[in-house]
Amino acid sequence: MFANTLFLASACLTIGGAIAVVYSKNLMHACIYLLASLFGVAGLYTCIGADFLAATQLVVYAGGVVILMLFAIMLTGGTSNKVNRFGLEKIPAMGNKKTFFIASFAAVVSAMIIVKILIPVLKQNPSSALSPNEPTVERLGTLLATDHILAFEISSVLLLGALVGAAVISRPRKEIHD
Amino acid sequence: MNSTVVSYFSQSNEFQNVTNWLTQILGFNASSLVAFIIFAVFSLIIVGAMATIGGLGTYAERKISADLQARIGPNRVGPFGILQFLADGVKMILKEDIVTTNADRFTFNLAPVLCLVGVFATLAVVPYSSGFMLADLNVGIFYLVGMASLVGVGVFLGGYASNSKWSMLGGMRGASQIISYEIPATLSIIAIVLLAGGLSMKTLIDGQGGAPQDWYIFHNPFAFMGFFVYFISALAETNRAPFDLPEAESELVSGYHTEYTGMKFGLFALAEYIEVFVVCGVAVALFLGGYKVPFDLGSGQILVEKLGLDGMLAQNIGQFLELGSFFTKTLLLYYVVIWVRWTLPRLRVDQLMTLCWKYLTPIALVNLIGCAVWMYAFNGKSIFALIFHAAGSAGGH
Amino acid sequence: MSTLNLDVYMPIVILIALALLVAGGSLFLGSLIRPQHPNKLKETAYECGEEPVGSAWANFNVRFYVVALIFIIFDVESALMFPVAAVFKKFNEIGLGGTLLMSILTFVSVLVAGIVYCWKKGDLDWVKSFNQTNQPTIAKKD
Amino acid sequence: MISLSSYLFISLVLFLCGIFVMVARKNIIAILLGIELILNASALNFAAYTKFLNNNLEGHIMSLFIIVIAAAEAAVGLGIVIRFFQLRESIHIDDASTLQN
Repeated sequence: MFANTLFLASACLTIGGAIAVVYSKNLMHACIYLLASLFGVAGLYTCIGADFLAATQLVVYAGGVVILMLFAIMLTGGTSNKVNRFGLEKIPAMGNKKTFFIASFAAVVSAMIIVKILIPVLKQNPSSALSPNEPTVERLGTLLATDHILAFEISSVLLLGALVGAAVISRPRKEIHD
Repeated sequence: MNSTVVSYFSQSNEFQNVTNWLTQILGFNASSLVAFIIFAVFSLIIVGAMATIGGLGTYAERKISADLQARIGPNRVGPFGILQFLADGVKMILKEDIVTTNADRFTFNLAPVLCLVGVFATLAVVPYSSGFMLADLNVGIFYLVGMASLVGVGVFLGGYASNSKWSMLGGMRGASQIISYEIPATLSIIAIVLLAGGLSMKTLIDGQGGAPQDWYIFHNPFAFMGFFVYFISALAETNRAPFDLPEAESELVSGYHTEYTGMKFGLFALAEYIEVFVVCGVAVALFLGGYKVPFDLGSGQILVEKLGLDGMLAQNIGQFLELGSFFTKTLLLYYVVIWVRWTLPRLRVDQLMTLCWKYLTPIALVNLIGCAVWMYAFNGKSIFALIFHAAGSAGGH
Repeated sequence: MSTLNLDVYMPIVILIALALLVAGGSLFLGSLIRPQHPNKLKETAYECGEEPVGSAWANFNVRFYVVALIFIIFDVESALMFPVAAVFKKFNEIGLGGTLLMSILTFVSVLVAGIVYCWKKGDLDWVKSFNQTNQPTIAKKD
Repeated sequence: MISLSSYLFISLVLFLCGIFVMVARKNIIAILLGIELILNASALNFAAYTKFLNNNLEGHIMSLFIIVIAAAEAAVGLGIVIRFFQLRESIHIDDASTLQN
């Protein structure tokens, strides 16, 4: 009963947020809708007992990625429609009819491909034997510390690379070689 | 479903009777419905209590600051001016709601709500007493960190949406300050998670004892430093002085809520004061033994033995005493927060960032490694246990 | 049959709903009784009594982004550290604490290398980017 | 109601929205938003499969690393966007055409 309510609410939030991202003409609003969608995904994770993943979703996305996006939007001139100096004003930044047509075509094609792939999976109709609540944190920690220790360590190298690379790229420079 | 308020009530016979009765009437298993009702009632109680605490926080702030500056402070409304917060609330509701012409209306209205949602959602995992906890999640403290980061988004959006220079500067500063200080706070929390071996609030508190030498703050020198790192970061995360740069009135007018009037401003203020309570509560739960007292109150055994009370009644009284213990510790920290605000001058923005990234974060990392090494080297014993052990063996020798 | 019990998450949903209710309710209540006399001057942004010039949505300094960048890396790091930290005690009790300690040390030291790099390059200095000569130490003069 | 097919449907919708945003928008940050949606869809799929097909937590590990990689990708991607904006004063994707021809 409550599980279904939670699932429905999260699903509506997720799908509604995603569709709002598609239809929003304002970049800042799109970012807020993305936050709603990510929240919904966190709710969906809780519905299948992946509580640690849900919390990670909250911490990394709601706290991290969305803030980063908002900062980047502010750093690149907010939502003001600046005339860019290469005169490329033929296509507005948030798309026009032509790009939307191409995009819906791409979406339809990929939807067909994915549904084609998914049909055999859905035909099996796997028995959804939901297991009782179990703490996933300890099992995840054990897996990370034993079987997936290499991935755990290498992810730190990945993060180091991302940190150094992005810092080098975006570091403020005195003179801009243009 | 362990150690939440519902499981606490499910020990009593009345709960079973009511559940069975409802099940018979409604024709389906009503335990979920009963749980929902109990949760709803207690959430209402907690939100009411928190709103009162937030309101009294503003009163206490003014009264304590008046004390520290040898003034009288609010003294007109009610005895000692204690109803001042009600007057403030009424005033806020009655104020005109102004949205500036250039503002982004949708975001402008959303920002305070986002702050409030982020703070209210954290209230679910704050451990008030051993039986009186709304949700004992397996990921409790991690969930709290995630939800609290919504406040940063709210602050940023509030600053952005106003489309005023002061707001924008305050919002940018506020967001970057909140996210920066989240790092030392989270690292200090990880150090305690290492010691306790679990993420749920129940585990974190059960690892500690009632007496001060069993608290995690005195577990080892690193945890002792970790407490101060956490506390300073928490001050900065809640935009409290000396870290109240986002709303520094002498340079930024009022920061990210310059353009907010009336109740929307009130929602920001309410969220801020409740968040101070939440971070103080987390500090108490992680470092200062939570609701625990040196003897076991939660089960009420000691009351049964000493006073000859009935079992369930003794347990209830024990729970309330634990609640009192938690609130006493938390409100003491709350007092320290206000005290700090009126004692220390405000930092400059570069000092703020230097303090976070060059002092607190390295110290927090050292604490984390130090706690891990301590756990490994001394097999999880606290420093007092080691001293007592050494003293005991020396005496026995 | 044991099913997934999601009742633990009830209070969170209730509290979020309550937050929305408190916000919406107080704003709605206020809208019934509060005055509503908008005028053009009242609805301009506050700029110390001057006419507001331009929009506030201008470009900000990039150092805000660098701070957010370091933050997100450490945020992700903490997200990975939490489960490992949670099992450290258990591993220590069965005698595997040393190996786990080594892996935690490796993980953290790689990230420490990152923050040391940013420190050396001056990304952590707030003032440096516009005042290259006057290296700010934490204001001893003041 | 909580079944594998409903989860697959939700993640399909997320994925399609992501594809749509990626193709339709000409703003680089909006394209990054679309990429976040796509990564979320895949992470959700992994978690759903691990719940309904086999109950070991390998899928959760995959989802966790997808989230990690998404964060790193957003950091580097937005860094590039900001640098590009400093050079070109534009975040229009068609301006990033130096390597064409």
